[in-house]
Amino acid sequence: MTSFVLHTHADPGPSRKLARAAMSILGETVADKDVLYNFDLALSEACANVVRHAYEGMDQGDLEITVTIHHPDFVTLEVADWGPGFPTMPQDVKNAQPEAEGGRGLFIMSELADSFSTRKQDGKHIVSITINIGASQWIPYE
Amino acid sequence: MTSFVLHTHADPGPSRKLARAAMSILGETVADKDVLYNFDLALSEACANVVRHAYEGMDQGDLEITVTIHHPDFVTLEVADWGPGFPTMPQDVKNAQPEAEGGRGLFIMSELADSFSTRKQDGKHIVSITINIGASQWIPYE
Amino acid sequence: MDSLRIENKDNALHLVFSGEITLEITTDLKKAIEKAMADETFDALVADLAQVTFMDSSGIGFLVALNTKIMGTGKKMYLLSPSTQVRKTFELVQLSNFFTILDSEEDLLQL
Amino acid sequence: MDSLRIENKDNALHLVFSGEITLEITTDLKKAIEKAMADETFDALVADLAQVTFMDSSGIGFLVALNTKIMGTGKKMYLLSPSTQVRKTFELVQLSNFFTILDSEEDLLQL
Ligand SMILES: Nc1ncnc2c1ncn2[C@@H]1O[C@H](COP(=O)(O)OP(=O)(O)O)[C@@H](O)[C@H]1O
Ligand SMILES: Nc1ncnc2c1ncn2[C@@H]1O[C@H](COP(=O)(O)OP(=O)(O)O)[C@@H](O)[C@H]1O
Repeated sequence: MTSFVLHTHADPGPSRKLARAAMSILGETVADKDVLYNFDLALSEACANVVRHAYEGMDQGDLEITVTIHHPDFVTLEVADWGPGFPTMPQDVKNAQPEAEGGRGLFIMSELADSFSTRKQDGKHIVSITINIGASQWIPYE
Repeated sequence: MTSFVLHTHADPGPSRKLARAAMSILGETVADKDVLYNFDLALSEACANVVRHAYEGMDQGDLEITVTIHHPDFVTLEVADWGPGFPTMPQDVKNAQPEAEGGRGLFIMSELADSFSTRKQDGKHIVSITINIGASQWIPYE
Repeated sequence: MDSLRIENKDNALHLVFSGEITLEITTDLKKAIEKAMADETFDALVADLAQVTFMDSSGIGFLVALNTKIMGTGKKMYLLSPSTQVRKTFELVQLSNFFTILDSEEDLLQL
Repeated sequence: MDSLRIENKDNALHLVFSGEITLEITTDLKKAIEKAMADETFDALVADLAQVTFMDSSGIGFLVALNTKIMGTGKKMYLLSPSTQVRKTFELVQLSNFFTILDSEEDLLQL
């Protein structure tokens, strides 16, 4: 098991750079392009949520991405913030109405994940996304 | 000023992935290819030192890279470990003899840096490398 | 804007997107499109999504809002040849049948 | 190994490197080269560095050690057309004149 922890201020530019840095790590770990796209999308949704929602009505705080590689089984992505947390915990995850402008982020993450959860730990709010990786989808392990 | 903190276990594979993730952040910050090469080289040296030297004779510990962007002036790279530290602090930095196999890492870092220092802080040993970035060498700032 | 080219062809306002449609860019996209909608005369809006490499829920929200706005003016909105990445995001949120998707520009002429 | 191709041409053992020469790879490179040096007959060793995209001090140390070893056997070692990245690292550590650098394979034939 190998973990990578990436941390910055939750502004839009830095957050996107941090997400791309996490994707650089995943890109050297997972070979399958579709699986990588799924990670990219899940990470984009989770980071956008921290940027837009975690610190609403207060000073913008930090964003932390943890990538944990459980070779040869799965990868867990955790995205944490230090805000007051979700309006309701555990969050009820459902798809939005077609005409709705928002409300699809958590649903997308949960659809992409083999296991999806939110939790509070050490003063952080954490969204946790686990995606199983098939034997042939890994980059050969050093 | 924007900071990015990247953290993993100081094994060779994960350390190299972490360094590449830091380069992904720098690659979206600095446009000049030569300056990016200098960062890559300095980072490679600093991380290799942590992997090889920081935890000699003990269990391998962690490696932390901090990239701090002081737009529009300079970027500081800090590479930290939680080992017992350099044999002598502050480290005397000089080039090796031509026939020597090793002993060039710190010298390369100091040559590439506009400002180079080592320090102990919060239980970490930190190598700090500052490189000035000219006005035309940045990627236009969002 | 690098990621949007706007053309008026035969009374159809073409929005040719490229790259990523995410949170960072949607505000700028909206502004550019609102300006074009005010300046141009057109019957239909065509969002060309062939060159979009990445789209998240902010992109979806942006397209849904645009669609609502166009419908409100009695005009039509079409999505032209969305990339596999875009199709994937639509499928995830079950919106593949919500928009009218055209596979090629020829389909547009036959409408 | 992807990053090393070994060829024996006219009694010169060519080591054609590509990609990065860093800590991760030098142990494997050493092994492969030692095997080739034991198996082959040659007068000179040519390290072709044209396709090396990155080299750090571990790479330098590796080339210095190889050079020492070759000199010890009374043979010659040449570096062939190092890439700008490799030249840069040599310059930083003031080793540009320590090795014999050839700009092209023709230079080798004229030795
Ligand atoms: N990191 C977070 N901190 C606090 N609240 C959040 C966070 N992420 C999501 N939320 C809440 O959950 C709701 C649903 O999120 P989501 O499904 O991503 O849709 P959207 O972001 O478009 O509203 C948000 O509107 C917000 O109230
Ligand atoms: N992170 C570190 N922790 C402890 N000692 C270090 C660290 N980095 C370097 N050193 C010490 O400084 C010496 C010089 O390092 P360097 O110039 O990089 O050359 P080399 O690594 O080839 O010996 C090392 O041999 C080691 O003793």
